[in-house]
Amino acid sequence: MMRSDNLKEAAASGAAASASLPPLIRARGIAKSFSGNAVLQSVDLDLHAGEVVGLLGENGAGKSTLMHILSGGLQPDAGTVEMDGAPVRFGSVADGIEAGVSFVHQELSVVGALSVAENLHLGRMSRSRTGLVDFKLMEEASRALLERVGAGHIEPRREAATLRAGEQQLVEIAKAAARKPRLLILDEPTSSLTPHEVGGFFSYVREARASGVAIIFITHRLEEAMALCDRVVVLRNGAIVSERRPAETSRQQLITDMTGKPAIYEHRPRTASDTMALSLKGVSGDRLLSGIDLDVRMGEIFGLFGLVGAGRTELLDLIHGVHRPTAGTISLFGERLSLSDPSEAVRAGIALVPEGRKTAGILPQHSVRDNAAISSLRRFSRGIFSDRGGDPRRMASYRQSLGIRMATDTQEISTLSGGNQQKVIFARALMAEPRLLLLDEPTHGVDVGAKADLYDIVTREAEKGLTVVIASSEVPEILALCDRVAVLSKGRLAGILDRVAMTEDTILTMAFKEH
Amino acid sequence: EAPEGGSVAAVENTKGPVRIAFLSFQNNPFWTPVTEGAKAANDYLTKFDATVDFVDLGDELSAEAVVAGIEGALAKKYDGIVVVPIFDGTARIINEATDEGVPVFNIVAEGATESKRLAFIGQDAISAGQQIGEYIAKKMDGKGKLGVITGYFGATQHTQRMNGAVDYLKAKFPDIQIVGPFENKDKAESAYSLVQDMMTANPDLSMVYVTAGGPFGAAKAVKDLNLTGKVGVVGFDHTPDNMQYLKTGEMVGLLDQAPYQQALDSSVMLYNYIVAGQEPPAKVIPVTGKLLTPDDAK
Amino acid sequence: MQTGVAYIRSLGRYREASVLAMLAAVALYLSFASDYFLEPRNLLNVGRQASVVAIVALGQALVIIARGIDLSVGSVIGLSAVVAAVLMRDTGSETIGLMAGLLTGLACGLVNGVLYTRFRINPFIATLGTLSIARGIALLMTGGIPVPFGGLAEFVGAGRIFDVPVSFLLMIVLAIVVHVFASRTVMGREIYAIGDNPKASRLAGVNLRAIRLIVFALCGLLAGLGGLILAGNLASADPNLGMGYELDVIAAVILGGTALSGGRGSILGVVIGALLMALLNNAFVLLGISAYWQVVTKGLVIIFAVGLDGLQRRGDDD
Amino acid sequence: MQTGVAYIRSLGRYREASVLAMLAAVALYLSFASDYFLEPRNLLNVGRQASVVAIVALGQALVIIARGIDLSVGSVIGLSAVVAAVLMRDTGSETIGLMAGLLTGLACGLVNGVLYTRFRINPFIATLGTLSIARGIALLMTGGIPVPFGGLAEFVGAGRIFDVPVSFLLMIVLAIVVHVFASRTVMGREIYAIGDNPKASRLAGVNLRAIRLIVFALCGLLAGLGGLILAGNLASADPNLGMGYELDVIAAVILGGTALSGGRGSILGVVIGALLMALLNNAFVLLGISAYWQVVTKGLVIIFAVGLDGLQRRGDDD
Ligand SMILES: Nc1ncnc2c1ncn2[C@@H]1O[C@H](COP(=O)(O)OP(=O)(O)OP(=O)(O)O)[C@@H](O)[C@H]1O
Ligand SMILES: Nc1ncnc2c1ncn2[C@@H]1O[C@H](COP(=O)(O)OP(=O)(O)OP(=O)(O)O)[C@@H](O)[C@H]1O
Ligand SMILES: [Mg+2]
Ligand SMILES: [Mg+2]
Repeated sequence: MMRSDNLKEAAASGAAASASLPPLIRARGIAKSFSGNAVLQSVDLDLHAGEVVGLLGENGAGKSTLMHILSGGLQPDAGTVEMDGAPVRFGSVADGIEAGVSFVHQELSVVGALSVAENLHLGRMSRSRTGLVDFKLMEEASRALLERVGAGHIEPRREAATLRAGEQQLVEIAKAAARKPRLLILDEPTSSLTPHEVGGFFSYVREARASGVAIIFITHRLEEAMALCDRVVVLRNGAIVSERRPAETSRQQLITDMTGKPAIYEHRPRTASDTMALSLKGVSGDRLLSGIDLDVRMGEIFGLFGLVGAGRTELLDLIHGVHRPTAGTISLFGERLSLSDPSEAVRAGIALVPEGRKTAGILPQHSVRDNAAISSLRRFSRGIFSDRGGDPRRMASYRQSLGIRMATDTQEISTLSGGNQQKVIFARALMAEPRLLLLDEPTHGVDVGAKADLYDIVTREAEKGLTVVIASSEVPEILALCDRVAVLSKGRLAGILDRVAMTEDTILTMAFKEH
Repeated sequence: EAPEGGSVAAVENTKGPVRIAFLSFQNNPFWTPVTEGAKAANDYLTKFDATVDFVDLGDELSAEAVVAGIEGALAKKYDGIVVVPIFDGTARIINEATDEGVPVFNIVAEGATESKRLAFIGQDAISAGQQIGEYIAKKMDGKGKLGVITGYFGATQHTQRMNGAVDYLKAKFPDIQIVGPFENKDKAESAYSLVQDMMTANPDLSMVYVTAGGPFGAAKAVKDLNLTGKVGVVGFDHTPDNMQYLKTGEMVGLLDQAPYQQALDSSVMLYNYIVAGQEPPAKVIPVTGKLLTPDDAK
Repeated sequence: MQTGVAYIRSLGRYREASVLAMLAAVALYLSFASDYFLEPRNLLNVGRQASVVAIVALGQALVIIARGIDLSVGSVIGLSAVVAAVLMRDTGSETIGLMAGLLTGLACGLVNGVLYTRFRINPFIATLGTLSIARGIALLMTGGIPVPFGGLAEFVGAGRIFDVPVSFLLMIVLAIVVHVFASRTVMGREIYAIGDNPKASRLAGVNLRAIRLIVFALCGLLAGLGGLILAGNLASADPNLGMGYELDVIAAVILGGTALSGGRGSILGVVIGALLMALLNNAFVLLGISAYWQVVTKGLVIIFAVGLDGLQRRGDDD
Repeated sequence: MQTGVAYIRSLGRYREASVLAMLAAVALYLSFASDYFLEPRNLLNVGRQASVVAIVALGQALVIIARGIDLSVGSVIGLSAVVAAVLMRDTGSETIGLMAGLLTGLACGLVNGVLYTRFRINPFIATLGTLSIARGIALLMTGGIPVPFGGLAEFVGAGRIFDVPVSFLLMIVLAIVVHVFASRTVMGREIYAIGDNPKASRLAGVNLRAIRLIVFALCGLLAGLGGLILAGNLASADPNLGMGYELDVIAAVILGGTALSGGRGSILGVVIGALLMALLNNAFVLLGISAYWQVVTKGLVIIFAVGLDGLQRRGDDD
C-alpha cells in the first residue's frame, strides 16, 4: 500500500521521488561495440516508475542498441544495470520479460500467419479446461487490450498479415501492454500511425504512466516527444549529451543537441520548367484508384497526400509498372509508357523508394554496398559484366552526401540502424540517376537532421532537373518540400493545390472531403 | 499344342469367359520379354475365350506397389492373377486373394515367406548365385580377386544372388579373395566408378560380379581401362546393352532367367487350373538360367 | 445462386481447395471410366493405400509448417520396423517390439531435432545424414535380410473392422488429433508462429528450441508408426522399407497447400494430398494404363492440381 | 603467427570453409590409410566421378540462390541423353544429336521456369511434376531400352587429355564460368538479389520473371549437358539414367554452403560439396569399408561436414 502511494507520488513529480526511492532502472557505464566499432561509449541512465522519458538521437546514435541491452536482447561489453536498486543481468529477452520489461521493436514483428488475438497472446496463450486454446477468452481479452491502445476497430480474429503497417504497430503495442510491464520500451511506435491513431496511443501511454509504468519513448517526431514526455534524453555518438524537460526547451535546442548544429531546411521557390515530365490521363487501378489526371513538370517536386488507404502507394505502383493500370494513359516526357514490370520503369528512368523498408526495401543478407548498387547494375555495366570495382567509389560519395552512418560499406545492411537503412535505399534510387523519382513515405524513421539533409538533396536534384513525386502522410513534409500537392481521397483525386494555396488546413480539409 | 516359346498347352474351356490379371513392373529392358510373354499368352488364350490383361505396376519396384496391384485386381474381380511379387511382404495379400478363391501364380521372384500361391515359376536367387559362382571359379582358376557390386543393400533378391555366389566361393575356393561388396543402386554409372576405384586399390583384380542392374557400366569401365581380356564381368540378364559387351569380351558371363517363357507358361497353367482344376506340375517350378558366354555371342 | 457462387469462390481462398477439386475430378472421371471404382471395397483400398503416406505426412507437415524439413522419414520407417521385428522375434514379446519400434522413431526424430537445435545443422543436411545412418543401422541389424513381422502390427497394417481397413481408421483418428493439436493447442499455434516468423516468436517468449525439437520428435514418432503399419501390412520388416518415401510424403504435404517456407498449412490438406496420390495409383491399376504413361500422367496431375491454385492467385506475391 | 591464426579465423566466416575442412580431413586421412589414394590417376578418377554431379549442381546452385529448387534434374539428365542418342541414331548426325540433347535440357528448364513464373506453381511441385513427365517421355521414346551412344559424347564422358578426364576439365571450366557469371555479371548479382528479397529486388528494377526463367533454363541446360556426359561415359543412353540424382545434386549445393532459403551461396562451395561426396565413395572402395558401414559413414560425414560450421555459428540466427 505504502509502496503504491510512493509510486503515485513519483509519477506526480519524478525528480523529487528520485531522491527518496531507488529508480526502477539505473544503468551505469553501458558500453557496446560491434566488431570494434563503438556504438555506445558509456551511457548512464535512470528511469523512474511513472515517468515517460523521450529518447532522441540521430539515426545510428545507438538508441535501439541501448534498448536491446536494457531488455536483455543484447549483452553490454561493459557497465551495469540495476533494477529497484539491485543489480540485474538479463541473459535473454525472456529474462527481461520475466522481470517486467516489454519492448516494442522498431521493426514490425507480428506473426502474419496468426490471428490478431493469437499475436497478442503469443508466448502465453490461455487454455480452457479442455487443455485447448481458449479462443473465446483470448478474443475478449484482445478486444479490451486493443481498445486500450485506441485500436478497438481491429477485429481480433483477423489474420495479422492482412493488417496495414499502422494496425500491426498498434497490435504490437497492445501486445506489450498485455504483459503488464514495469518498464515499457517503445522504439518508434508512431512512425506508421495516423494522427488519429497517435491520439489513441498517447492516451494509452498517459494511462500507463499514471499506473506507475516507466516508459521510454523513442521517436524522430520532436513534437510528439515534447507533447508526451516528462523528460527528454538525447543520445549522440553513443553518449548522453543532454537531459531536458520539454517545458524548458525548444525544438531547435533539441535538434542542436542531436546533431551538434541546428538543422534548417527552407523551402526554396523554384520556377518550374515548361517541359511536361509526367502526365496521367484517366488512370485507374484494379484496387481503388479511378480516373486520375495529373501533370507534373520537369524539375517539380510534386506531393501526393491522402489519408491511410487513399491510394497513394497504388498510384506510385502504377507509374512504376508494378501493376498495370486498368484504364487511362501514363506518359513520361511526352512518350506514352506501357510498363509491364518495374525493370522497364527503371530503364525508362524512373526510380522508386518504396514504402516498407523491411519488406520491400532492403536485401537483408546483402552488404550496404550491394544494396545501394542493385538498381544501377545495368547502368554501370561493361557488357554483361557488372562494374564491381566502381561500387565503393559511388557508395562513398552517397555515404558522404546522405550522411550514412556505418562501420564499412561491406557490412550487412540489416546491421545498420533503421534510419540509415532508409538512407541506403535512397542512395539506391539516386544512383540509378532517374529522370523521375518516386518517393513513398521516404523519411520514415529518418532523424530530423537527416531529414533536412534529404530534403536538401531532393531539392538540389530537382533544381538540376529531376522530377520528384513524393507520397507522404506528414503535412509538414509536404509543406517543406513540394511545389504542388495532389490530395487523394478514397482513390479519387480530391484536388491539386499549388504553393500559394497550400496550408495544413487546406490540405487536410481536402483529404477529409469525401470521408 | 503349346504356343511358340512356351512349354504348356491349354485345355478346352468349358467354363465360359476367363479373365486373368498379369501384374508386372516396367522400368528396364528385363521386363520387355515379360511383357511380350504376357501378350503372347493373351493371343494364345483368346482362342479359348480367356483374356490376359497386362497391368503395369509402374516403374518403382516395391512390395507396396504389388499389394496395391493385387488389391486392385481383386476389386476388378479377375478370375486369377499372375504376379511378380519379388519382395517379402507380399505373402499376406497373396493368401488373402487365394482365400477369396482367386488363385495367384508367382513368377520371376518371390519373397522368402511361404504363401498360398498356386505355384511359383522362376529362378531361385541363391542357386542362381551359386551357378554364377561356379562359373566364376572356373574362369578364375580358383584364385585371385573378385570384386562384388550389388544393386541395393538389403534387397532380398540382390542379397541372395550375392550370397549364393560368395558363400559358395568362400567354402570351396578360399584362394579367391572378395573385394566389396559395394552398392551401385542398380546404376550403370555407379558400377563404372566402382570398377575404376576397385582397380586402383586392387590392380590385380581379375573378375567383377554385378548382382543386379547396370553390369554393362562395369564392362564399359573395363574397356576404358584397357583391361579387356584381363578383367571379366559377370552378371544377369540378356539385355541388349549387356550382350554388346559379351561380344567385345569385357563381359564374360550372363545368366538369363527365361522371362518370356515364365510369363507365357504361368498364364497358361493358371488358365488350366481355373477352367479344369488342373494343378501345375509342382509348387515350385525351377527355371535354370541359361548362362551365356562370349562363345554364345559369336 | 449468387451466394452459391460466392461460397465456391470463398473456398478458393484455401490453398487446399485446388487439390480437393483435382481429387474430385479424378474421382468423377474414374467413376465413369471404371465400373469397379465406386465399389466400397475399392474405395476403402484407396484409403488404406493412402494411410501410411498420410500418417507420416502429418508429422512432416508439422515440421514443414515450423520451417523445417525431414528427409529421413523413409529410413526411419525402415529402421523402426526392423527394430520392432527384431525385438519381437528375440524377446518374444509383442508389446516390447511395438514399443521399441515407436521409440526408435521418436529417437530418430529427437536426434534430428538435436542436430538442428543444438548443433545448428541445417535440417535438410541433418536429416539427409540421418537418412543414411538410419538405413545403415537397419541393414546392420538385419544383415540385409527381411525379418518376419506379425501379430497386432499385422492387424493394424492389414486388418479390417467391418470391412474398413484398420490403418485407414487410424489415419482418420490421427488426422483429427493432429488437426486439433495444430489448430487448437498452444503448442500447435506456436508451431505456426515459429514457422512464420521465428525471430518475432522468440522475442514473444516462444521457446523455439523446445518446439522445434518436439516437432521433429513427433515427425519421427509418426514415421515410426508408419513403419510398423507398413511392415505389418506386409508381415515383414525389410531394412529397405520406406526407401524413397520422403519425396512422396513431402509431395503430399505440399500438394495439400502447405508452404515450404513455413508458417502456413493445413492438416486436412495433407490428407487430401495423400489421397490424391493413392487415387492416381489406383486409377492406373483400374484403367490399366501403361507404366510409362503412368509416370507422365502422375506428373501432369501434380502440376494441374497446384496450377489451378497458382493461376487464381496470379499477381499475388512479390 | 598472429595474422596466420586471424587468417584462418577469417576463413571460418565462409560457410564453405567447414566442408572444405572436412574434405581436407578425409583426404589427409586417406593419404595415410591407402597407398593408392595420392596416385594422380586415383585423384583424377575422383575428379571425374564428381564431375557430373558438380556440373548439374552448378545450375542447381543458381536456382537455389534465386530461392527456387529444381527436383527434375535427374529426369532431365535421362531425357536429354535419350533424345540425343535417338536422334543421333536416326539422323546419323552427331551434331544434331548433341544439339538436340542440350536443347532438350534447355527446354525442360524453360518449362519449369514458365510453370513457376507464368503459372505461379511452387517450384517444388512444378519440378516434381516435370521430374515425372520427363522420365515418362524418356521411357516412352525408348520403350525402356537403352540406346547406344558414342562418338564425341563418349570422348567427353570417358575420354582423357594427357591423362586428365575430359569431363573433369569441363567441370573446372564450367565452374569458373559459372563462378564468374554469378559473381561478376549483372545478372549473377541480380540472382543473389532476388533470392534475398524478391519483392525489393523487383521494385528496384530487377526483372524477376526473366531472371527466374533464365536460371531454370540454365539449370536445365546444365542437366542436359550432365546427361550427355553420363551417357557418353557409358556409351549408352538409358531412360533411367540420372534417377535419384536430384538428392545428390541438392546435397552438394547445400553442403557447399548455399542456403536453401536463397540469397546466399558460393559456386566454389558447390564443387567442394560434389568432390566430398565423390571422395567418400572413393574412400569406401580404397579402404574396403564393410558394406553397411559405408551407408552409416556417409551419413556421419555429411553431418560432421556441416556441423562444424553450425557449432561455430552458435547463436547466430533467429
Ligand atoms: N549487429 C550489428 N552489427 C554491427 N553493427 C551494428 C549491429 N547492430 C547495430 N549496429 C550499429 O550500431 C549503430 C547504432 O544502431 P542503432 O540501431 O542502435 O541506432 P538507432 O539509434 O536506433 O538509430 P535509428 O534511429 O536509425 O533507429 C549503427 O551504426 C549500427 O550500424
Ligand atoms: N495487396 C493488396 N490487395 C488488395 N488491396 C490492397 C492491397 N494493398 C492495398 N490495398 C488496398 O488498396 C487501397 C489503396 O492502398 P494504398 O496502399 O495505395 O494506400 P496509401 O494511400 O498508400 O495508404 P497507406 O500507404 O498509408 O496505407 C487501400 O484501400 C488498400 O486497402
Ligand atoms: Mg533504432
Ligand atoms: Mg502507401
